[in-house]
Formats: sequence, structure tokens, C-alpha cells
Amino acid sequence: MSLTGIYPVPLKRDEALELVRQMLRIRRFEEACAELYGAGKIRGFLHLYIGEEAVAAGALTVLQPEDAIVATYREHGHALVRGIAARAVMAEMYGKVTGCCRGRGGSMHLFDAATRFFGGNAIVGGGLPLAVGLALADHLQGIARVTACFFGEGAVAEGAFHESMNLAALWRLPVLFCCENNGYAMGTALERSESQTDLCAKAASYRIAALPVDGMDVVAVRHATQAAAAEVRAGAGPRFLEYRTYRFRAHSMFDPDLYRPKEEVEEWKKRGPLHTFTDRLKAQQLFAEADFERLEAEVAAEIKSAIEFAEASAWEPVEDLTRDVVAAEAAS
Amino acid sequence: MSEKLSYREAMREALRSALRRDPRVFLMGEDVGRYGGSYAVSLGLLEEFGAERIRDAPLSELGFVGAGIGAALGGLRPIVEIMTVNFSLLALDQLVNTAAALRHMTGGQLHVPLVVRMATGAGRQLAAQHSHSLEGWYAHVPGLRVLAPATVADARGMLWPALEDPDPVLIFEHAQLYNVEEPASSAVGDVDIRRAHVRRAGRDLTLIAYGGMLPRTLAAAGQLAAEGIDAEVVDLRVLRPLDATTVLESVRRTHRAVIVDEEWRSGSFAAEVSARIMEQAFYDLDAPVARVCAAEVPVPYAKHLEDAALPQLPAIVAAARSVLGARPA
Amino acid sequence: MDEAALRATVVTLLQKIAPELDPATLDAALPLREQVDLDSMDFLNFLVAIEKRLQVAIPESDYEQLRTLDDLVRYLGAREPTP
Amino acid sequence: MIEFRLPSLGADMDQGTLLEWRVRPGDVVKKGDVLALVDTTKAAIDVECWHPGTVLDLVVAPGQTVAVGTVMARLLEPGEDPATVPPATPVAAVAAVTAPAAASAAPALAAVAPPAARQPVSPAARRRATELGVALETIVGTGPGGAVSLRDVEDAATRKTTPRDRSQEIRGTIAAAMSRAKREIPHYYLSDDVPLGTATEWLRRTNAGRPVSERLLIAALYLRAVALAAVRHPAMNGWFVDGAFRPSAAVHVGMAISLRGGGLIAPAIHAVEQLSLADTMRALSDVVSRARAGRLRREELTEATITLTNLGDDSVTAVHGIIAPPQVALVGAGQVSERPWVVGGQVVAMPAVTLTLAADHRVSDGHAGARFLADIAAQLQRPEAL
Repeated sequence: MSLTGIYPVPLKRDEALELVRQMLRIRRFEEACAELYGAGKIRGFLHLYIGEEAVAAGALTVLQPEDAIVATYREHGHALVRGIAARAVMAEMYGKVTGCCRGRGGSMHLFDAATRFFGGNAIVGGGLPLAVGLALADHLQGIARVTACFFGEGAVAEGAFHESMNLAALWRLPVLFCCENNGYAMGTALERSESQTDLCAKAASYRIAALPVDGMDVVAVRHATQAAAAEVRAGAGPRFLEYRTYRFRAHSMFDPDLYRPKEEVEEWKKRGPLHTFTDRLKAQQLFAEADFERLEAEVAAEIKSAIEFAEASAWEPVEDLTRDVVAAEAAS
Repeated sequence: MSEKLSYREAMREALRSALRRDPRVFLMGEDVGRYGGSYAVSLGLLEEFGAERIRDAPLSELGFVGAGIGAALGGLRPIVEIMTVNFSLLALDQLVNTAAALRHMTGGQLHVPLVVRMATGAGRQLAAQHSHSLEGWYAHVPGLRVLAPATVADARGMLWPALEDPDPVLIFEHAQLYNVEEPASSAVGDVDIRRAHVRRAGRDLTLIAYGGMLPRTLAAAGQLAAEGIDAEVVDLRVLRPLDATTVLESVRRTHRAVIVDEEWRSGSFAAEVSARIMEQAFYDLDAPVARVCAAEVPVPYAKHLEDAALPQLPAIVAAARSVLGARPA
Repeated sequence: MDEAALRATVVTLLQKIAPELDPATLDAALPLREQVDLDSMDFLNFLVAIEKRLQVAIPESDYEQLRTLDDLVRYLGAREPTP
Repeated sequence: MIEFRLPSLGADMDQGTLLEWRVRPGDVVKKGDVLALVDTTKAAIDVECWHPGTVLDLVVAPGQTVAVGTVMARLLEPGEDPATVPPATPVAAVAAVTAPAAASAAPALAAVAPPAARQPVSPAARRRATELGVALETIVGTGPGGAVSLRDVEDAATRKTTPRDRSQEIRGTIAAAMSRAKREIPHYYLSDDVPLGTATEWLRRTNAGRPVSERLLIAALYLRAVALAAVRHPAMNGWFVDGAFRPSAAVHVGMAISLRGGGLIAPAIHAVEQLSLADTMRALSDVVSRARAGRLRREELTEATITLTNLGDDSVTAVHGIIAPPQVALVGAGQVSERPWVVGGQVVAMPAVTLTLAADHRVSDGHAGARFLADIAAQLQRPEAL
């Protein structure tokens, strides 16, 4: 956590406010989701990102629109920051036809081709080889863009992680591996699932330049991601960032959260990305309480509108059930 | 006494009893220990048996399933839990290329006394990567025994016979069944893991189901009874080796068969059952064999679409009526 | 051939066309075709058989005279045998 | 070695009873020779051989009922050594026919497979019907898709009094075929009174100089007239199969023949358009006598492309018939009678017949049917050209 600490935020006010706004959007959106889940509006599995907002907000705001994003089943934040409309995400959570995947994917499977957002993957490690392939396509076509692949530290235990790291390094592909290390793979702590808990060392063993980042510090995330993405974009091959972060909520709505001490959770909450960042901004006179109130109001309006939109939206007609299994002309 | 036992508890009791009975038995899988199992089946076992025998594994399905095979070769009786059948695809190589093949490939020198448990099936809005029913794929593979306990009694009584089997046994637990309760008194003793079981006797047609489709199929039989149609319900419960005898005996009596299967129709296990009936009871059939299967789509998230994709009670009832023709038999 | 023999022969030939015929029920004075259910083809075949057996030529113009068994016996008795 | 199997001779034939062998072991046969007489639900039928050879052994005994496809006899191919042929396996009676034996029937018989859609019968019902001796054709199915079910068969068996009654079976066959026709074929009907003064006079003169055996019947004129007209109106001549009409180049006229003791059969007289009138008459005479004797050939039962029904011997004016599927047209003729007819402004007594046409609206329309009927009428005005 070398980059942690009170140091000046080297950002313009509008850049800083944007980061606050994005983190706030994620936080409030997910709080609403948790409530709606309790109300039965959202079903299936719901994995909340609360506590980890700095990673999505810091990383995705410095990626380019032409870059590709691959994410996990804990991807609401990434989807929102990437620019998928909150209403389309919320409608998807509701299972409505106006959702980004027509209500077929739900929380774990958010996709949006328009913003090159390639999911939304509920198989741990499943996105890594996909990201390698997206980067391979760019590489072969001579397109200088980045594929940012988000995955949890639990995925490091999968064979797919190792195969993907090796392929990307071997072929010098433009992949930015974004490991969101929140310490627990579902209920299993990193030290109980990895013999080598230094994840950067694993990446380094594939000769991939790797850097640990304080995932609770949105500025650190932003700067590390910006630098690494620039190298990847320049053709330097893959880079690996380990964002050390923490989820404040349980793994999913159905998780009694018995595997970690409450004190640990409370300790991490003191480092919550939202309030630590706004505290620093206030200390620098870049941010006032009024700003916060204004952002809160904006975000609240956006989420209220998203919920209203989802509520008012229609279900996909059942007759369309078999649509899009394969291309229409090939269907029979 | 009308003490109730849930399917989940029955499975836990089966694990507990096996762990107590045979020191070679251990449980291994993702979050089986401290977390208590993703479906809370193994909750509390860590405290009783310790971390060596209730062994949390990293998210390394290929690795720990393969390790289970090795441990079985090494003289133990591993029970490996895979979170869902969708995740088992990551371990398909070890299951098919190693566990199933070893005995035959080595000319009988080696065998793999391994039990693999996993959740299967849809119905909880978990969408296309957590909802599928692929047990028929495994039932395709010689060298495996494939079980699908559909009742609390079977959940309680299948594990020990599976552990006694000298060859690999896969147990598919439909996630919708975990909360099903039956009187505890019904779940005693081992279950014959070679035989299908007639859950309801009837004269007019045979409804054939397994796993998660059994309760729904029994409900359909109840509804048909109200219409004066007397349906027999056969619970396959062993998908491999298929107990064709029980199925055929029933069909030879009723002359009509409807197979209910949560798998996709094409290449489904229902297709295998249907083919057996056609091959071995063709001249006993009084109507074409009917199948009620899932729509051929990845299971969608939205509730109404998921419902539409899965075999539902009205479809089972309608299929039963259709094989009866213009009038009840 | 006397009349009785002629009658017996005709009935035998008729039975070949209409095997179910019970001669005892046949009224020799009533039209044959209705009683025995002979259509024109049966009748033609019947005449063919008579011609062959009795060597009697029966012109089509005489068909009208051959309505009953008695007609036939009388007609054939007058012509048989053909020289 | 040649296996002589019981062929499928009709849409509804599953089995047959061997009545008699026409050959003995050692007989040399050529293609087309009749080897056996087989009783079916419809008629006793001569079954011929498709290959030249020498009869080695007769596997099925007279009286035995066997499934379609059963090997009935074995023949040595020309030059084949009998020592190389394994002994024949005895044939099970039909009630015990096993699945493979029945299944093996299909490939060899594909070429002569009937065009009509097969009556849907459940396998269990089919087996039970065999056990009970119930003719499936007589049963209206109530199972899925209208298939005959086990219960239908058992119900029919309890109703049945004389299991092997031929006329009842034929009645059932007709019932099934005609029910199907009325169910599936949208019929339309046309009729026309056709003067036959010229034709009857021509017949009278022609027959006057002929021995009985060479005399012509008006039915022969109808046959030729229908055949010649059908050549020019292909929409009346052919089969409607699998949802499409397949016209036939040849005109095989199915001649409706009433059977003694009831029932009807309409064997085909082949390629009538190519026969002389005298040959047509001979063919008609032959087919009638064989039909009445129950001795038809398989082609005659399955290959008609249009039907002619002549009720001229009955005192009816017109017959509005039902098309025999898969055919698409039926021509009917009533009694020839003298009717008042205006000729050159005078009313005269004119022998005339009412001709009717029943045709399949899926294939043709009334206008086409009217032209066909008019063509037949025109043919009948020129009997010498028939």
C-alpha cells in the first residue's frame, strides 16, 4: 500500500468531482439494488461492489472509448462508469426488455457492444482468455487499443488465469490485466487459496510487468491505470495491476459473511474510497459540502429515474424466447 | 413424531455419517469448510471433522477434481463438491479423460472410487452460466455412475452406496430441491443406486422424470388424477447405468410414456430414455413417446422467460393428455 | 340333350358366374338378372359360357328374349345343337 | 440366393395368408411368374417373382399367415450351387412375428410401396389386432392424431362376430378409404346428360356380327373415352401425394367392380389410352372375372390413376362417387335410358346416360372438370374412333 497516505490530489477540480460522482453513482446504485433485491424486484445472484468503487471509477475514467472492457459478475460499477445508462443497467437487473441484454442476463451478465463492454461473466476466470482473444484481434489488425480485463483474485487459482497470462506475454498482446484483490474468493481468504499471495510475483513469473495499487485510493488507481494503459497501447505487451481493495458487503445477498471478522470489515471501512477522497479534496479546498449535496441530488435523480424506467418497462415477449440463439438466418 | 428433514440436511447427515463411518472419507471443494458450502450443505462439518477432512479448495475445479481422482487412486474415498454443473465443465477433462477411463484403459489395474457432488438445474433466475442441466452429458460417458436423488430419502441414502462403489460416481443435486422437506422417518437406510423407483403407481400412462423434475411430475400426476387419468410416475434416479427394466416394465403396462427432463430436448437424457423405449417396447406402445424438455436456449434471467424455458406443470399435463388421444384410456 | 339336362347345364353355368346361387330358390319364370344379381358383364360371361358349352350362337339382338331361365331353356332347346 | 418375400400390396396390408403355392421346389421360374396365391384383407392376390431362378424351398406353408416382408420361399439364382445355401429358418406365424422381421420388410419393398398415407396405428394396437384377428382398416382411431389405439382394437374385437368374414373386411377397407377420402379430399361434382344414340347403334351393329365372346359392352366405350379425355386433361389423372399432385402420363383406369356378396373393388386396367377397344373389352372382362374370383394382381390394386364407376346395370340415373385416394377424379355413369331429346327442332327418343365427375378441388377447378366431362361426351359421339 505504498501509495496510500495523505498527499495532494494532483487533479483539476472537475476531474476530481467526476471521480466523486462516479463512485457515488456506484454506491447509491448498488444500495438501491440491495433494497430492490429485498423487495423481490431483482432476483438471481446479486454481488455488490460497495467498498471497491475506487477501482472502477479510477480505472475506467482513463480508458478510451475504443478500448475493450472485460469484467466479472461483480460488474455493476464498471458498467456504469463505462457509460452504459443506469436505466439500461437497472432494467436489466429487473429483467425487463429495455435492459442492456433484454433482461436475459441480469446482474451477473451485463454486456454492451456499443461501449465495447464484454461482460459480465459468472464463471470465475472465464473472462481472461476472452480478453486475450480481443487483444489478439487488435494486435493482428494493427489497432492500437487496450483490452482491460477485470477479475478477482480468486480467479488466480484457475488454470485459465495462468494460460491467459502466458499467452498474452508470449504474444505481447495489448491486455491490461486488472486484478481486483478484495481478499476473499467468496468465503476463502487469499492466504487459504494461494501458496504465493503476492499476485504481482505470479504475473512477473510470466515476465509481465506488474504493480500493486491501493485500490481504496481512486487517485492511485487512476494514475497507475493511466500509465499502464499507455504502455500497453504503445505496444509494450501486457501489464498487470493488482488493485488491493475490499468489499464492504458480503459476497452475495445470500452470504451470511461468517468467514471474516467484523473488526476487519470495520477497519477497511475506515479507508472507504468515497469519504477518504472527499476528505482530501476538502482539505485542499477543492470540494465543499455543497458540492457533495449537489452530486448526491444528481445521482439520486439518476437512480430514481432508472428505477422508474425499469418499473415502467415491458417484459420481453415470451414468443421471443428462442430469438438470438443463433443468427436469425441460421435458426431453424 | 413428525420431525421434518430437508434435502439439504439429509445430504449433510449423509456426509456426516460417512465421515464418521470411514476415516478414508473426506470432503473437498470450493467453500465447503468455513463458508459452509455454497448451498450450505456442509455447514458445521468443518467444526466436527476439521480442516483436513473438510478441505476448502481454491477456485481450481480442474485441479481439485483431478486431485480427488488421485486421492482415490491413493487409497482414500474422496467426496468432491463442485459448486454447480456449469463449473464442472472446467473439470470435464479430469472426469471424462481420467476418472471414467482409468479402469478400462489400464486393463482393470486401476479404479477410481471417487464421489463427486454438484448442484444442477435452473429455476432461481441465475441465468445462462449457473442454470443448466448437463447430467445427460455425464450419463453419456461409460465408466461413470450418475445419480440424481430427487427425494430427501434418496439424498440421505445414496451417498454411502456411492462411496462403496469402486468406480467414480457423480451425484447431481437439483438446487431447487435443497429446501424440500419430508418426515425424517422416511430418510433411513441406504438406497439401491442401481434401480429406478416407481413413485406413484398408475395404469393409464407412465410419466418418467428424475431430479428436480420429479416433484413437478408428481404434481402433474395429481392433477391428472383429478381428471380421471391414472398416471404412473417413474423416478429414474440412476441415469447411468440406466435402469431400463423398471421403465420398460411400466411402459409395457401403461403403453404410453411421457418423459420430463429439464435438459434441452436435442440430445437430452430424455432422448436416450425414449430411444430405449422405442427399441425395447415398441410393440407395447399405444402412442408416440412424448418429451417435455427445456426450450433450446441458454436459460435466461428474467423470471417469465426462465419459466417459459423450463418444463412446467401445465406442459406435463398437456403432454400426458396428448398421448392419451381423444379420450382417456 | 333333353330339357331337364339342358336346364341343369344352364344352372351349372350360372353358378359359375354366381357361386352363391341356390338353384332351389330360383324362380324359372322370373327375370334372371334381378334374381341372381347379374350385371351386363356377368350376363355376357354367362352367354359366353353357354355358347362355348352348347355351341349355340346367340345374337345380341336376341338378348331381349332371354330374360328368365325358362326363356333360356326354350331358346337353347330350339337351337341346340348347332350344326 | 433369392429370397421371395411377402410383398406389401396395399396401403393397409401388414400380413397375408398363403393360400397356395403355384410352384414346387425345383421349378425354374422367370421374372413375372406367379409363385403364390396370397389372401389379404382385400382379395386373394397372385404374387409374382421379380427374378429368374430355380425354386429351392418353400418356407411358408399354405394356410400360414405371415407379416409383410417375411421370406416365403428361396430361389437359387441361375448357376448357383444349392450346397452353398444355408438351411432355411422356419417362419413364425404372424402373431409371434418379431420386430426385426417386420422391420426388415421395408427396404425391399420401397419400390412398390403404396402411395397412400399409412393408416396411423399404434404398435401395441397393431400387435393386438393381429392377436385378435381384427382388421385395422375397419377401425376408426381415437388415439393421438386419430391413430388406432389399443383400446380401439379391443373395442372392435368385442363388437366383431365373424373374425375372418371377407365381406366385412372389405366393407371395413372401403369404409376406411372412403372415410379418408371424404376427410381429406375437397370434392366437387359435375354432371351432364350425354346422348348415346350413335354409340348404342354403333355397338348394336358391331356386336351383331360377333360371337358373344367378342362382343363389346358400353363400359368399354366409357373406359376408352375416359382414357382418351384424361390424356388431354392431366389434372384429372394421377395421384395427390405428400401435399402435391403428381400427374400420370399413362391412364390406369380403376374400374369399380361390385363383388358378389357385397363390397366393391376398383382394380386398374393399365394404360387404357394405348389399348384398342377390343383389347379394352378383353381387359375389362378379364379383370372383372378375376376380381369376382378374388384373383387380382398387386398392380391392379394400387396403381389406378383415375376411377370409372358404371352403375348402368342398376336403375339409377346418376352416381356421385367418392374419389379413391390418392387419385383425384372419378367418373360415374348411370343407366342408359331413352329420354326425350331435341334433335333438329324435333323431340325424339334418345338413348342417353348421365355422366358425372367427382374431382379433387386441390388439383382442379370446376371449369377444368367441365371441359374434361365434355371431352368424354364428345368421345362417345365417335364410337368408331374409340
